[in-house]
Amino acid sequence: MANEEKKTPLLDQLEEGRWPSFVKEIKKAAAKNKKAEALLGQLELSYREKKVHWKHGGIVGVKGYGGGVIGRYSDVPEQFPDAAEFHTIRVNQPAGWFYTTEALRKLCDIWEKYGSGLTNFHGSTGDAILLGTDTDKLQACFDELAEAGFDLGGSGSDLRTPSCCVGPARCEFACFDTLDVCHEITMEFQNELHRPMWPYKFKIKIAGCPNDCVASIARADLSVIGTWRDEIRVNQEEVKAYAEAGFDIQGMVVDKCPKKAVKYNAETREIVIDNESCTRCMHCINEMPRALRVGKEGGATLLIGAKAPIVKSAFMSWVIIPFMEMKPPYTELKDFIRTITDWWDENGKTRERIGETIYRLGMPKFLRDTGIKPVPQMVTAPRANPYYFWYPEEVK
Amino acid sequence: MANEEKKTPLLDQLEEGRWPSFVKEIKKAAAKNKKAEALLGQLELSYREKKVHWKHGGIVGVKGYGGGVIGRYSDVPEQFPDAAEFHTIRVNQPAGWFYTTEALRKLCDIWEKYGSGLTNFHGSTGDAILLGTDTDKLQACFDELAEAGFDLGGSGSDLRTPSCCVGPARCEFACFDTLDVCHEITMEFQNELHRPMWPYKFKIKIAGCPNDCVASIARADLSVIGTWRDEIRVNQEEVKAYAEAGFDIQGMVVDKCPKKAVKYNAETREIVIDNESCTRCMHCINEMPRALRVGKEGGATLLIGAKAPIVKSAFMSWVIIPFMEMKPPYTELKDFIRTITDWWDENGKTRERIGETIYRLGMPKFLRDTGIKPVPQMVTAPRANPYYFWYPEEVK
Amino acid sequence: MARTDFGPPHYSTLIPDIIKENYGKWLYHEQIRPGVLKHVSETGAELYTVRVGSPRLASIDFIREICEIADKYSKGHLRFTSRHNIEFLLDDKEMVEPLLEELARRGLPVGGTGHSVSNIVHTQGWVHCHSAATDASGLVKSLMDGLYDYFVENKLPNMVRIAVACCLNMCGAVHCSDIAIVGIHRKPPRIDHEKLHKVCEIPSVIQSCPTGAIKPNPKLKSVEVNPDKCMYCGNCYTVCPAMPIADPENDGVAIFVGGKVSNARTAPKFSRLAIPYLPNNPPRWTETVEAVKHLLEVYAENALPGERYGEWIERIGWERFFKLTGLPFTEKHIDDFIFAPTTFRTTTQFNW
Amino acid sequence: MARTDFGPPHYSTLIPDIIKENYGKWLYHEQIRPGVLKHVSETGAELYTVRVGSPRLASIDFIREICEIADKYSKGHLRFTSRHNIEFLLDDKEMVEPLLEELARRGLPVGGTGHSVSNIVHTQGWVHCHSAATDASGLVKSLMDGLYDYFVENKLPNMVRIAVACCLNMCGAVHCSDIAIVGIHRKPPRIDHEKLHKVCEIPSVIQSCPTGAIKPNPKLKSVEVNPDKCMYCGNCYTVCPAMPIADPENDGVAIFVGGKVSNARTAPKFSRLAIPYLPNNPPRWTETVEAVKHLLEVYAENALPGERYGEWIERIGWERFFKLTGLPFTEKHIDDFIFAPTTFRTTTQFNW
Repeated sequence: MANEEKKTPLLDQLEEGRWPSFVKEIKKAAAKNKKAEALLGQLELSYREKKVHWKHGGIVGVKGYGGGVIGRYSDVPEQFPDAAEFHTIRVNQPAGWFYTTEALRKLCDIWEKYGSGLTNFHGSTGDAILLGTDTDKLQACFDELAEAGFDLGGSGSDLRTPSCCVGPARCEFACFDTLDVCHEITMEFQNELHRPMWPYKFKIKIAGCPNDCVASIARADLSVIGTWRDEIRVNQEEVKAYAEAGFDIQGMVVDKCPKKAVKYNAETREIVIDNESCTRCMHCINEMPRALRVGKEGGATLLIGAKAPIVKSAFMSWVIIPFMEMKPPYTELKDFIRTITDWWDENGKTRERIGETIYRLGMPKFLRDTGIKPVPQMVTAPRANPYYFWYPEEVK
Repeated sequence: MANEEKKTPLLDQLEEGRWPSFVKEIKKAAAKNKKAEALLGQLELSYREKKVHWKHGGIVGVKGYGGGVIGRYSDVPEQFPDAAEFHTIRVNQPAGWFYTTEALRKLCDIWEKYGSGLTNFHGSTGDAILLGTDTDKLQACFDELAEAGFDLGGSGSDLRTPSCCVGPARCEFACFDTLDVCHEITMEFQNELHRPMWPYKFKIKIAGCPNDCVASIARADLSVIGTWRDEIRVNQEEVKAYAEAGFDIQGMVVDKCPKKAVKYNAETREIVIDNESCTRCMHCINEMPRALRVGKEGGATLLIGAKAPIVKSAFMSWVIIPFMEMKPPYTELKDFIRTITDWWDENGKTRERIGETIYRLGMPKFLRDTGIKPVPQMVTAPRANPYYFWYPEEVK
Repeated sequence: MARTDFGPPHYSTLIPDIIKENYGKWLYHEQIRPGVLKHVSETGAELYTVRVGSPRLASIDFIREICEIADKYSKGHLRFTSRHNIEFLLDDKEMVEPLLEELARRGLPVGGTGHSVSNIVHTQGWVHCHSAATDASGLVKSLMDGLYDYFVENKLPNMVRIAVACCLNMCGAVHCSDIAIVGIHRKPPRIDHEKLHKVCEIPSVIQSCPTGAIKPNPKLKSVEVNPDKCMYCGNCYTVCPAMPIADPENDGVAIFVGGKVSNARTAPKFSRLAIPYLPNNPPRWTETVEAVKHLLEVYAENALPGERYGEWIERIGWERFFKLTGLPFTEKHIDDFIFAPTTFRTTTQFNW
Repeated sequence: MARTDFGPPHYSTLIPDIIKENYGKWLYHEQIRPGVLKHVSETGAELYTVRVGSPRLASIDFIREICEIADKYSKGHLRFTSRHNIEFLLDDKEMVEPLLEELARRGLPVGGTGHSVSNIVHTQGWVHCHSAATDASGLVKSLMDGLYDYFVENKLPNMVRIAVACCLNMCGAVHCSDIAIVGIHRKPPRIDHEKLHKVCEIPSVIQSCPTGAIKPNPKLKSVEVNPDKCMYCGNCYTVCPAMPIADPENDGVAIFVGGKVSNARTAPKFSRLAIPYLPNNPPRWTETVEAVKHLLEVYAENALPGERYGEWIERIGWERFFKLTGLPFTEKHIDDFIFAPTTFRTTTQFNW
């Protein structure tokens, strides 16, 4: 019977194929670890029954923190006692997800000692995820992580672990230092990150340019996206080189510019950009990175309010500050984060994301309360209805 | 004192200027008619006080009808006893607003006898409006109108008087006979037009082509807008004539085609239209009416649900039947009107336009209940949320 | 029993012969000069239309006057347009000039075709409506005096459709006009508690509020209005006369721009808020007339040939529209009603 | 007391020397071959990045294995991408080929750059979540096996970003992906009336419902779900374990298409419903894999070079998308939630 249980005919089929197999990974861990073995068995059960076998998380954690650990319990503990508790530890990743092998091996060693040996590199929010340990091992595990220099990330109704794109570390498009902003914000808001005290979660994602390689506009309550205030830099020699190499500048760049802001002179093989009409969409720069560069006067556009479809349907974040300089120590950004989260904390209902609170109470009220200046960049168009509010001091 | 009251220093200023003056009109009527004179006085009072002086309408009407007359009462009858009652009669206009002078003079003669002598040619919905009479004159006035061949239009929670553009009477763009459809629908639904019995008003507006010269898409619960299923007819000789006359075919037509469906060969001076990509927006036809004509296979797109901003904000009507043939006796259209108004009558709340009822209950339910086939033309994009309904017969 | 349900006169009894003969056979048309159209039929017939601006609020004397003209020049036939213009339909080219001269003599403006400002579609205002926040006829007369040249000439990038609604009920297609002027209130309704329970159904009153600002006041057998939620739409007044909202001190107009109903080139668009408030200033509404003239001038100066008002703004972006017009952008311009999030800018693409 | 609030390691201690030296100085980049990027600095330095697909759910053995590779080829440095790929960062061009050979030997796929399908972003599924309507890891593994060639080659008009969410909570940016696969329920939650009042707050449960389908059942000290209003989102289950919604017979996945997050060229877009339901068919989810392959193939065949999935659909129109893919368009595709009217086609412009 014990033998029977170990058989995983369904999962075994996922060892086949050319893509790296997570089943192989679970099996590698299972060979050395009873929790991983139990996970394998329970997952096979899920595959057989087409049904999840985890229960709601209970509250577990480490001393001094309210977040960072997700409690997870099997709903078939009698069948898989080693998976009865299977908590997740969220480890705050380094900005840009850069690691040395030394740092990674330290994490592995700790996890070998305290957990299932299974991980996610990384979770959706950005943390390194250590999957599967027991309540009584959490504190010791954290203590060793701390010793190795790794702190926990966020969970629950707190600031979720900020994350950022690769930025100036390896990208010529970076309009500011995303890694530094990400690290500095993370350090500044350690209390908010580790101790849930808000209406709901709050995500900050930092992208160096409008290509938004961290998908901040789709999922961050505060999206910080690089942009520039001056002009696209043009290297006409490189434009000529593209033309000589047979690249279709007219077809692939000029005709596709959404604002018709690029002109190409096929005779002189030169490009002229109407920077006043340009909306900095990156298209031409993406197509001709050797010839075109983002402006020198970099900074960020701040957008607010993204969330997944639950409950009122999905929002993308929208412009709230068209341009903010991103210079250390980022005081303006830090103050701004305090302003908006304070407002939300005061006005938000439980389990209401900041975007939903603003929707419920209205952008005009939000702007008035926070003192943020209304500008046309916040909207694609002004309201089409005449339902706006007049304050007592505005009427007789 | 009586002299004092007649003075209209504010309104007098509106006799000046080059545009025809409605104040002159009121004064012309006032010279012969006490009700018009009272109106002039009351309007001057409104101008002085910046305030309206009419009360909510009471229910007044003619025998056998529930609509067609709007009751109107002055809130200052002691000051203007002749305007104490100032009801409006809505006269159903002829399709396309065509008149003979004989017909118009008949209307004038009747109104001289029974009313203030003031009119609107026409009201927003389309009726000829006779402004200002007393309750006790309504029936006699209607009887004479009837004798002269003029029936009343709609008001209240009924079918409002249908109206249409000039159509084939004078427009080469007409894709079907708008006047005939308008007249036939008006005749078919006389009962619904004259006896309010629905949740709220219901407007039908009929336009012969997508230029929509009766603004049906902005305000009709049912918009009937001409379109065609085949190809735009091109007269290449006339294309050449435009070119020779110096018209910028490339700039004004080709470059502005929203679907890039027009190609122009500057050498042969010929136009080629990709009718599969064309969305029949009329732009090229509007620009070059001598060279391009709507297709031969005309009919109408039906759209549903437009309304003004009150209460849930404005809706424009949206596609519900991409194409319907418009051939007498218009049985399909009449049946369709019955189907949708029956559904609305059963499901709508008081003072809820059909578009609002559909919004509240959902297009999927509306389509399912009425048996109208869902097609992608109804939407600009499918839903972005996963909140759709499964019926018991669809699940296990 | 009187005859009922016999419907309007049949159009075929009212159209002129040239239209009867060429019904559905029109080939093309052209504008000969502003206000004069020529339609050519497959049969070779030519129809000349002369379009004339009307005050809409007309005495029977006026109607008889245009009948007189029609008898003289268009064989006793005429029609009205959906924008309340009068059209004389001539089958004889030679009659066009004499007609134009006669119209000029009588002070009737010819225009409203092509790239012009056509007649303003409007509601009843103080002349005949109970819920008006402003007058319509006086405002329109003042506007058309100010825009007269735009009516009789073609000096705009494209046609401009202007509409006036005297309150938020917005009878007519005001909300999809190039320029829409709307009467607005700015303070909550006053409640006549004595009268309310006698003349109004309390549940209907509560349900009439789009923002849920009205709640029952059982003690007074009446209702209360939450001033933090009321947006002054006046819908409650429409269902309940005991909640008057008209207010001479605070009522006025708002101006919306960029809407259209035509499907030509771009899809129909809603008009959007440009100016949240201008005072009611009868009889000439000087501020409103000046504002509309300014809005037209900036458009005329900046739009490309053929661009409708909203198409122009869409191309340049609202941020530049506010810059070019010099109008202040305020929190009131930002939607906070049901569909507000769909107007928020969920992209980094914008102009400085 | 343990040390707290010290934060993550500083990135400067983890980046390789070549990055330290050229931080913020990068001039341009190019793709040498799928999965291999070359970045050139103002200093003339050249950085070679080799991108490798990961199962994301990795054992520590796997992590140690990639550390071994990094020690050998990239001086003990590596990074992960936002789509869970591993990147080896080489300052020596000569090491690229040997690394690629070693990765091939170890069965690790190189790709995910340029006009490819990159790694699939996904959630925890049956491996570690309580509210999953489908598994994520198995679905992703099956998909990536099926789409392998699209990862290692550049044979699409543009990049294609695929995401999997195991329920409607949609952790991750699933709702703005070129292709989004979402686990869905199709029947209302079952209510454990015995347990409910012990483990759940009834007002929170009622408030959790986006469609107002839950009302109190005071008799049972519990709640009722109106099946005509319930859209099976499972939000109530998230706040109340006594309302399980998982259902092996009826759960499955839906496929949404055409979303993106990048601001490049067009604004970010939501993904929109293409296929309302495919059955949960572990371990290989054959129907889902085939459907996604089909969606990719139709796109590859019809889109213009450089067009993202949603840009292609926007150009041709959804009516043609459904024609080209052969997918049925049903009433389920038409929105009936809060912002539904903004998706209705308020124009006569469409294709047959």
